[in-house]
Amino acid sequence: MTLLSVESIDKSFGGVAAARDVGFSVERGEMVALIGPNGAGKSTVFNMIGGQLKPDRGRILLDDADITTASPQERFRRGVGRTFQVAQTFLSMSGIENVQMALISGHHQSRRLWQPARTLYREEAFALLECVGMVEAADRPCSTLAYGDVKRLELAIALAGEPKLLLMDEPTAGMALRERAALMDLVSTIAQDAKIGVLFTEHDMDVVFGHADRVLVLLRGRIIAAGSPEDVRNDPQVRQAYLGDSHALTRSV
Amino acid sequence: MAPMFRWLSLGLALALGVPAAQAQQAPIKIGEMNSYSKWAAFTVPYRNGWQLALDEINAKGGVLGRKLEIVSREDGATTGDATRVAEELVSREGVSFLFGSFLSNVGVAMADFANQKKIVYIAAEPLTDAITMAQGNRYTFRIRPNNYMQVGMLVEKAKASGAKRWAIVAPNYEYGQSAAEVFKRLIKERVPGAEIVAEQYPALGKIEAGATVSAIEQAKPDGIFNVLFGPDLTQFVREGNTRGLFEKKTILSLLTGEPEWLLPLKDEVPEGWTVTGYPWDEIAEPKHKAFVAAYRAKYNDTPRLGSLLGYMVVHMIRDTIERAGSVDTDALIKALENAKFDTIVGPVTMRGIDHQASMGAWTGKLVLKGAAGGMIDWTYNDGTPFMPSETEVKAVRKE
Amino acid sequence: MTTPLLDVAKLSASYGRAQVLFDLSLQLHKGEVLALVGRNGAGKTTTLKAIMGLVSARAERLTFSGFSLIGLPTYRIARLGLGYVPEDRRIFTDLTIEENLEVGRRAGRPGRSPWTPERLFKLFPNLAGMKGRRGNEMSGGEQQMLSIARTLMGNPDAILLDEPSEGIAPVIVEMMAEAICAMKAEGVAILLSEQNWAFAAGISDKACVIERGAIRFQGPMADFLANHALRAETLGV
Amino acid sequence: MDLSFLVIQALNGLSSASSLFIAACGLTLVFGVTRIVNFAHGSLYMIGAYTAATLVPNLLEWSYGPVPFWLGILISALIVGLLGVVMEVLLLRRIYGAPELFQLLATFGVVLVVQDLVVQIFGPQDILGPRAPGLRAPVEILGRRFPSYELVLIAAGPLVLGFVWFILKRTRFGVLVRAATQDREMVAALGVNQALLFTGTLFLGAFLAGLGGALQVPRVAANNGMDLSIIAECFVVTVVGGMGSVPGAFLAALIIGQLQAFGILLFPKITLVVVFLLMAITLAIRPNGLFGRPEHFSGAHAIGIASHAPGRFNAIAVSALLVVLAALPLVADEYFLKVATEILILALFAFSLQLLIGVGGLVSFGHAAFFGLGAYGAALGVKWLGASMEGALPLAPLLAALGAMAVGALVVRLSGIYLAMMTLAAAQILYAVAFQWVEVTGGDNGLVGIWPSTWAAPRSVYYLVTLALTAGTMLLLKRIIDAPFGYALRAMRDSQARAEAIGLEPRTHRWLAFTLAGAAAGLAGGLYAFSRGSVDPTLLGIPTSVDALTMLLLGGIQTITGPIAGAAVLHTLRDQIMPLTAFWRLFLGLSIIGMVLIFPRGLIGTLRYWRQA
Repeated sequence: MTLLSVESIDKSFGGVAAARDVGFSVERGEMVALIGPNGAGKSTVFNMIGGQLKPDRGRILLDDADITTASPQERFRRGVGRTFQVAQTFLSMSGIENVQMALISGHHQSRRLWQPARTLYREEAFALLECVGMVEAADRPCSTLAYGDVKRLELAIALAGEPKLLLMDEPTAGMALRERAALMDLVSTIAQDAKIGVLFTEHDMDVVFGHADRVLVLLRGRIIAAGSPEDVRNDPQVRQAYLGDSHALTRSV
Repeated sequence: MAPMFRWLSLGLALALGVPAAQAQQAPIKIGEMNSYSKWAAFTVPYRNGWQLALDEINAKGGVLGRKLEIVSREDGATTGDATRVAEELVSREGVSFLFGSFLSNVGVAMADFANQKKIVYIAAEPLTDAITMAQGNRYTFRIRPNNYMQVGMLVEKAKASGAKRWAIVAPNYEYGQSAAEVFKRLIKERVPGAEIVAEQYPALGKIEAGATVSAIEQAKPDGIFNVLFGPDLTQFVREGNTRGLFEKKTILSLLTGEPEWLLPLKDEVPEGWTVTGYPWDEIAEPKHKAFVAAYRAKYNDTPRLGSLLGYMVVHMIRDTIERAGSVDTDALIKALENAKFDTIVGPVTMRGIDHQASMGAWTGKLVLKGAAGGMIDWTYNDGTPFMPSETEVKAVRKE
Repeated sequence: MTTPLLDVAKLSASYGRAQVLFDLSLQLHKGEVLALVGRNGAGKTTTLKAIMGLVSARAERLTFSGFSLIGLPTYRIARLGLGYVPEDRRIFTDLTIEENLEVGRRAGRPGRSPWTPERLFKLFPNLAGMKGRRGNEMSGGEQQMLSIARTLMGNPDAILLDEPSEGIAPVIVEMMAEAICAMKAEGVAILLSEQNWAFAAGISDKACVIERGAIRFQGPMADFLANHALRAETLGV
Repeated sequence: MDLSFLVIQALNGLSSASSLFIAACGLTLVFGVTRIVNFAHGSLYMIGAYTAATLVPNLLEWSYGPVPFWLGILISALIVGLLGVVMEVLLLRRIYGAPELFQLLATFGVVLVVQDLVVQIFGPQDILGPRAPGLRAPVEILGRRFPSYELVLIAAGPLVLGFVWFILKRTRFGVLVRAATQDREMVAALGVNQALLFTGTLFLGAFLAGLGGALQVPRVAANNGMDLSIIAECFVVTVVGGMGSVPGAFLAALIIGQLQAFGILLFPKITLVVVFLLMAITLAIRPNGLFGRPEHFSGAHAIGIASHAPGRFNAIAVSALLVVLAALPLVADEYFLKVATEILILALFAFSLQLLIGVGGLVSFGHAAFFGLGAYGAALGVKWLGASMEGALPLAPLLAALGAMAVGALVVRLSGIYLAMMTLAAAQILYAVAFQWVEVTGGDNGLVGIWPSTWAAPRSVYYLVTLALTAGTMLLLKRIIDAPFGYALRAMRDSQARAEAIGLEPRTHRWLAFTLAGAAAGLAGGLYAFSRGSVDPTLLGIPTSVDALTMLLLGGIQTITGPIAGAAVLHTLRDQIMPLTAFWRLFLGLSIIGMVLIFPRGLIGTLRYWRQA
């Protein structure tokens, strides 16, 4: 059974088509990269899958269940986790409280009025932090964490909902080279172990070609190429529209 | 923190000239409170009035051989602040009784406070009928003729005018609404065939004067009963004059003849309106003339109605204490109920059944005198015949 | 050695109680491109902001064209001829491209041909076709170009350029490299903070390696390129 | 109803609309650029009217004619513009970095100061200004007389709109102002002196306020109630139009003008409430006003309550404080206890607002609604159900909670300043109901005789009852803040996107937060009613909401104990200053301004900051 299946979705804003007849699928344990120039519609497609936008046409299926019009909350309950381009965490809480909050919500406990929150699901949260290598930051205020750590914390938060599908919008944006590789390695391992399908957008071609099982190239709202990293890298249309000719500039010194 | 602020504010108060306690033997302390900050145009002349009376009385040796001392406070113009300040006057300053207030709702709350604390309260300025009617109680007394009495006096004038189609314009709050209600009731009772053809209730201080004037004009009334005052009235008068609303109509207007309201109108005073008011410059009684002279000498200003009330209240208080022989609450009440006072406007009786004084009001027509308005053809109407009937009082007072 | 255009000595800065920069020193000379490289969180952006007066900082010496920048408000620093292009571009999205350029307009030094919208549209041809468009209708790459163009409108002697290649398509990155070379040819000095190591190496004269808020190396780019051990240790490349 | 009447009434509406727009457009302009909700805008308007009413007659005495008249109007507006500059340089400039709410509080301090200063400078009596020379006579329109000055006003609105549009769109200043609206720091980095820009904007905003006031002089007597009566309507205009949108403000003013002109024909008492009904309906349909865009209270999340390690001494300190407070009747006199009772009540009132603002990031300008509903709940219980205090007091939180559920349902889909304004509208509508439903609520005289049962009547007993109920409720609220529910509120405040992505439902949580905060505020209101024996509509009014906000901000919104300290300080101040001097508003205003400048994080927040630094 296909994990995520996007069936020819369209979206336009005031007459301008941001996504046209976009269709693809993501399998369990698979890492799929969605790339394309700025303004190609990556965020639009991403937000339609995340539930922040509703497609004008087409369907989105998760495990064969139609989630086209489901709210972000409903998607979360069905197993969609996500990270944001600019990491979104709860700055007024400590690292572990961020994860606890996600666990509290996942267990439908967020309306409890008496039990102190800091005592709930602390062990589970700790285990998740351990998984992303953030144990030492557990009790530090989130606002004092380095950006790379915030990104990893965000991953832990997303994993707290035990997602089947993980959406990552530019997961390595703003991170240093070595951190990028480490984070994506971590994501790969988790995806493999937990059979989570990962869909991510990325501008760093090293990350894309180094970690994606499959690559989708979006241009002006349409998918112009899809396939293995190698195929996509050599696709002349992609080279012309996105990668550029002197590709040497991108980091292969 | 508190001592510092107390010190600071005390220092300021002294610097600003709040009357300091005179060093003398055990004066009789009376608590007084009013909205001196927010309603300064009305309350400051009133304070001048009572201060003048106080000085006169103390110059003559006070009462019962003791000086009178008035402990005056700002009441913040809200009921919450007023009752708290009252509590401070009673429990910390140890005043024997209270008088003051300007706003009707503060007056009503103070009346209730007096009832709860079993301490005499004399409302000087508030007009609402409630203070002596529905919310009246054993401890509360009022000097000024209330809404019902003043509207009654104007309705007498309406009778004479022959106008039948009446429009009402009143500010949308208790004073305006109740004046309008009383007018509606009395005009139908006392003028056969009278009808109300239009009613406008602009929010207090926010009149849409043009729209209001047009709306009244559209109803083609031959008489208008006005309860507007202050900035609303100015705006209404200007729009009405420009648009010719008042031409060939009988206009009755509550309070407009009082100097407080007349002075700001300057030369735009709507001539010919029939009003209740206070023609202070034309009253010939020697005692009143003496009051005006003393007031002008002391403050270099002309008296307002508030000045007269403040002056009268303190003199009546003096008489009351003298008759009671003490400041014991029960004795004071006994000395006030059905007591006759000889005042500068003539004899006034404090009716026992509702604690409303029979002080009257002047009615007359507005006229322009030089650069300001005044009253002509005025008469002083004693309040007695206009007071609510005893059966009416008994029906609403919960005693 | 000539006096540097921008001279930073022992610059320290902190956010709240967390110190980010520690006695950092660097020099930028007239007409050169200096790459400030280092890992994320090493303090590159903070260095630029501290020079611009956007975060409070202390320094033994912080001069531009001989004027001390310490304690000056940001706008005074900019008026001395120091331009700043922030990492997140910060285009005025409600304003058209022309209006964005207008905000940056400032008379330059006499004797130099000033930047005009026309010249900038030649440098960034993508922008030329959409003068009346609002900032919020532009792609990230176009915004990046506009952000640089807007700063050039102030006719600066030097520009602090923060991560110009971040988050934009590889084709646009190539155009950006060309534009930077063109600016350099005009005599504008550039302090470039960059993660994209290859991009930085390709266009910079000098490198300045920053690590945990302190300068680890400053010297010609060629020296740094040759020093494999240092590169591997500080950048992992 | 004939045509000529409809035309005249429409013209009446247009002239009010023009006046309202000129008064309000400076407010929306200043908000657009500086993000400051300038409460003192109405004060500037009032100063404009007073200045013109005093200045113009002098000019006319010197030479009677239209030129001196209009010159006088212009000079008055310029003077007010300069006052705006003074306000910017001396006060606002120092607090641009402070949270938005502090700026609001500071401008409220200015309102208080101006109220007293105006009386001192211009005297307490209303000042009737002159009519415009050459425009005294009416013109005849369809057989009806219409004041010619009103026609001038009708034209003035579009003129001002065009003038502002020109400045914003066609001048460099305008481009810079619009850029600064979006990103002040970036504008500075491009070499623009943003301080000067803001000063210029404040000048323009104040100038327009002053112009609005001065233009009213031929219609209205300058009076000291003008500030508050115009500011509420200005808020409505800017919110309905969309904050920061000048054309939006124009359209909103047009709608309001016509609504009032024709509304009074059908509902003569409608003016009290019509503008707030319009605002509520507009925001229900368009959450960002007619032409507004989503408003981000930038950085608002950063200033709320954050996690702290549980202190070891907190429990001991709280117990010790409670013991001290409980022992107070042994040493304090009646009056002291009355003040202490009120402080406890106000502390609970402010604390309940903390749940919304400090925890949930939901800035409510209408918290008085729930305090007042509570007070009325208790009072109506006593008056109409004949209940004793024991029976009536539970009705206070109950009625308030019901009201909060209704209000909450309306506001949870809004955010930022619009949410604040919707709560304000709700409170004003309730105020109007309490004001006008005389048969039930007693109108503006209110209801009296709401005294405690005999056993609780002694001040000391009532004080202890209040202490038990307020302290208990505050501890309960503290518990809720630390519970998953409080954390969820904070999560949604910190990052709505993240909160939704982990399955939290902001609307239901916020709705519940409103209900809880409303119930707590209602209990405070009920206790207050019994403490002073009466209720009246002012309990639901804007000043009461501002009080709660002031106490909260003075104490500090980052801290749990802030609102309690704020209530104690503010109420003590008022209690100490007010009875002694007619200048209490001046001193209170200066105190508030001083505290905002000295303690930009609130009293407790600043103390904590100093301790940590």
